[in-house]
Amino acid sequence: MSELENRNPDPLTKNVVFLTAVDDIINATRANSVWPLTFGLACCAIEMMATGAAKYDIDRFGSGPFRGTPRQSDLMIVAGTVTHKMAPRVKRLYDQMPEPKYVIAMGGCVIRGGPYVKHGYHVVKGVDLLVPVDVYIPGCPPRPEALLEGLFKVQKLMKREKILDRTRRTTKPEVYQPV
Amino acid sequence: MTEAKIRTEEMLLNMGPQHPSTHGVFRVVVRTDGELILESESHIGYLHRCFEKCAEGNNYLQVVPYTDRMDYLCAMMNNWGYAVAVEKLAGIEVPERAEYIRVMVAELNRVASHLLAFGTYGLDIGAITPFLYAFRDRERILKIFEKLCGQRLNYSYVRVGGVTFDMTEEILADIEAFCDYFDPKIIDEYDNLLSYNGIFISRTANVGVMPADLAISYGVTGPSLRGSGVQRDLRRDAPYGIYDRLEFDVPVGTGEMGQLGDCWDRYMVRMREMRQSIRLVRQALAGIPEGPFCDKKAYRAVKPKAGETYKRVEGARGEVGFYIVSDGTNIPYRVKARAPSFSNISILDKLTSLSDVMVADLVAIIGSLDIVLGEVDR
Amino acid sequence: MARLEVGQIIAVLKEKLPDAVVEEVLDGVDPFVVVKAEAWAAVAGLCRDDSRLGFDLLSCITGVDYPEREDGAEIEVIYNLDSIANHHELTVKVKLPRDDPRIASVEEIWRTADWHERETYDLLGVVFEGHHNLVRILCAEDWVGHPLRKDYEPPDSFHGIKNVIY
Amino acid sequence: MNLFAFTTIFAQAGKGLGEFAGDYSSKWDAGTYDGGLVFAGIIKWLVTTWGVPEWVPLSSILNGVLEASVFPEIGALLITIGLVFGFVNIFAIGAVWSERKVSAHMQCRLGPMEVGPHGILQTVADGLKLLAKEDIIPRLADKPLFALAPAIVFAGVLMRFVPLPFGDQLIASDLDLGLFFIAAVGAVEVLGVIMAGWSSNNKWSLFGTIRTATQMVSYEIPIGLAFITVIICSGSFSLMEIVNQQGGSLNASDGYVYGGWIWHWNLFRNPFMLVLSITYFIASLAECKRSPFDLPEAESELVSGFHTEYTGMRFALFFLAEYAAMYLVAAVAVVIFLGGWWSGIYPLDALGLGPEATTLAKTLGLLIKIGVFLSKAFALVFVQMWVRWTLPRIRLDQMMYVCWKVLLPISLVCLIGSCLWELASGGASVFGFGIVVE
Repeated sequence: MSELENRNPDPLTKNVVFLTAVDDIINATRANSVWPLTFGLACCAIEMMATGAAKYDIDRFGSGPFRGTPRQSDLMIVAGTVTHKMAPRVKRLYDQMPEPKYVIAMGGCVIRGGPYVKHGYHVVKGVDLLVPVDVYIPGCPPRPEALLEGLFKVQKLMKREKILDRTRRTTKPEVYQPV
Repeated sequence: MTEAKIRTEEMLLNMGPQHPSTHGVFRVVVRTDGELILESESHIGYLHRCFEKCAEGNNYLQVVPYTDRMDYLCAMMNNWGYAVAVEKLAGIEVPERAEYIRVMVAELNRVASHLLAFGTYGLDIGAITPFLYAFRDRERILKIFEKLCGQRLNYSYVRVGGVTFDMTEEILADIEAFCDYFDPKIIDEYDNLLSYNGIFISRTANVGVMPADLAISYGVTGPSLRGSGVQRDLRRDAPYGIYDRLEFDVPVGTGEMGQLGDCWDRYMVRMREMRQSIRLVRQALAGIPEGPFCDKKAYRAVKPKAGETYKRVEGARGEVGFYIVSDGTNIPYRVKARAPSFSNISILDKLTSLSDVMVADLVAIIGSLDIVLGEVDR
Repeated sequence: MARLEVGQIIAVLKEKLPDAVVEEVLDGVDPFVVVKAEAWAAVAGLCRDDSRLGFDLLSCITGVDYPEREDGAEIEVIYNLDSIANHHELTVKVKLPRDDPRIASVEEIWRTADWHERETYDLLGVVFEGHHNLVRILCAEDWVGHPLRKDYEPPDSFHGIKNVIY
Repeated sequence: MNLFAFTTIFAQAGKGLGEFAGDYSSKWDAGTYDGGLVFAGIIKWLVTTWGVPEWVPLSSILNGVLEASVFPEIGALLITIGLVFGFVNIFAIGAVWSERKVSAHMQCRLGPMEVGPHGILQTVADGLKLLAKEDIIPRLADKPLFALAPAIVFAGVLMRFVPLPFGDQLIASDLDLGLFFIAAVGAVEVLGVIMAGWSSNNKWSLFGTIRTATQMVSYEIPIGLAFITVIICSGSFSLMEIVNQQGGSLNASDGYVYGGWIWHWNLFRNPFMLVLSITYFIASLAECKRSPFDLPEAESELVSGFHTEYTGMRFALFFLAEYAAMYLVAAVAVVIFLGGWWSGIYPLDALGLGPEATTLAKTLGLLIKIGVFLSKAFALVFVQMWVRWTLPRIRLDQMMYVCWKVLLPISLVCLIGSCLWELASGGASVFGFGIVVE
């Protein structure tokens, strides 16, 4: 028992000590089976494809099954420039994904508009204006290794989570007001 | 129940912008009767990144990276098209060595681009493995490019007045090794894997037949036009660089598996072009001279006189054209890009109305036109 | 049919449509010819159908905004024609008043003009009369303004999404 | 030219991956399956623990064990259901993992490497993750149907395992109408798929559903004709009986079947059977929606087909059902054409048979037969995977063409030909060693 107490010294949450084990198991399975959404927008999508292909093989880490439908995916890799015309679709796809869901912003365009930040009147300056982003991967486009590292960062995030905190992530900014 | 009592309805199906086989953020709204497509309407612009506005805000050398991001699969050709136009405007002479290097990198990039077209076309048709094989070999080309300029996709390597870095002996050896590896062993493997596969032929032959005059009227260029049997290649018809000194064939569609100008023909032109590209690379390798790799003055800054020009080069998808208007400053007054995919994909709505097209055929037709959305929307 | 020089092409144009050609520039970087806006449809038809010209490919349509010309603000629409059969090309310019740029659509002559004209309308606000579906093609449907006009100011936000960051 | 494609891909699967492997040097062979071994282990545990290597049906063994309990029938039933259910799940988990590894090795990749050695627990992780995902039912969906559909699909597949043997005498229930039952219950799965697609209120799902319904209903006909031919030749619907007949002739002196050689299998019974086995295999690919007949869930056309709107565990059930169906059609092919648990090598088959056999020999023989049966079925499953990662997908009209204009006439000819052959030869096989049907 002393060992368990050491793991959870907080007297308020001592009773949920059992849940930490459940958390560990669920987080481990979740982190090792992150199914991304097939959601390529531009140049970065080609590097995303390269990450899934022969040399880099994202399938090694359990993220091989790129799902075509948001309903079955856990991770949205926003790969490529988001434009104002595309913005409502990005948000809708995010809304369609089941919890728990994660977002990787891949590439400069998705982070802050990239090379289009100054003159790109039609480019959304950062996808985090639309959906909450967990991991940002800079680069134009980021190398496949960088995307893999981003995936590891997402896995790390997942492993830190607790079941009881789940509701925290469901908050979404309601930015887009369709006409 | 008599047949008259059965009520049937047409269905409006929205395909894209997020769909596995629209090759990006292309959207087609199709009116279907069951699986049969009655009408389709294409919508583009989901990746409109304001290239032309950005070009008006940067100086001539700074525009080059934006041209990369138009057609990110054959960035070298886009760089080249822009460079050729600016060179003509500013009257810059390109060193001989740079011309040879440009041919090499552009043709290698064409192979890389066609490989991706081959792989994703396999995916569209439902064969997943060719995609992985194509990427295996594409990675080899990207490795060479990475050694050359440090980027895997958006190279900005071909610049106004020449190229950005000189080519070392080591890279030349790498290119030669790749040519030996790739042709003919690997291309034959692809043909075995997909080109002559019975199911593949039955899916693509006689589908999306594009008559030559219609294709020209819609402004279709590149492999898609040659698939309809038109002998048109800017490298031969309006040579730029050193293409007039090199020997190569222009493969055109033959209609050997079905009607002339079907999806299989368009696909096969790309497969045959890869062999020609390797042939061109070998010739350039054999003839590359010593010397400077870029015009000294243009390497630092470019300031053409007032004037305007339109130049085109043969990209992997068709004719990449740049209309550049200069007002005498170091910032272009107007840069208009003629993107091949933009014209190529505009024929889609016509193709779906020409014959009975099913939903699966629509995917095959889009794949055979080989579009890059970055270029369609710019 | 054979390849013609630009001078010969213009001669053919002048022979068939004497009033159409306003100006010809043969000594620039690229030679080009300027035709009257009203005559453009006829010129286009001639360019495609005359067997000596045979311009079967409309390669590009470019719009350029000149708000500060001496003789009034203008928008130039530039057509790059190409003949696959004859291997020659021609640049045709049409100058339009900037406050009301209107020109005949050539989508019936070259089908590719359909999308190119929509793009020019979208980005520069040139109205192509007779186009069957002249709506925005690249920008969002409810976008305001024509971005490639020199005096265009991008919106501060679009549907609540901030557009200016720097 | 298709053949070239198959050989190219197979060669790749066998190739060393040193070039791409990096730290992962893979010595693992692309063709083994561990899902089945677990089941064999359970059987072994049963046999050794209870010490009843009697040559009796599994249900009887369990009945004997449970005789003293209060509700013996229900107990036996539950245990049998549990075993079949467990096998299906473990097979599906193993098969999904194998599929990913097989495909990876065919595609110059490695596949899952991180979860357990060589990623062997990858599917377990996937399954647990799907369990913990949010369960979304679209607002405009038909909720009861939407919720019920995956269960019906899964049940439709699971029910077909009832008359299916896993080895000599290892069968949940040896139904008199076994093959008929398998063919008939297959329709339940179609019902579930239609429910899923219709209730999702999604156009892609609807497309997938219509395709599925057309495909599965059509391809039941060539499958049914293959069944009928086998039934006519064997004179029995029972899968046990069909397999027993492929084990060579009865020993005249003691009335036992001692096993036979490879030509006693139905596959070689007459030339028509050989053709029929191929049509059955093609039709079975369509029946379990595998490539090149994967139109219902054609990813590049229909996003995900009929399960586009399904999330979490409901989606996992569809997935499980698909892999269970893969094993099912393979096992049925083994039963009706490939000699069931008979290895085709007489001495091996005869081990543990006959009245004089020792307990050890009987146990060994039983285990060998289970092994033989499962390896045959797994080999067929491997071929299904191999086909999937080689061939493109065919179109809807071509799919119908293949069924109605190619497979159906061929099957009919084979049915009539087989009947005539049986009449003319008096039940003898092409090699003259057949059994006489009484």
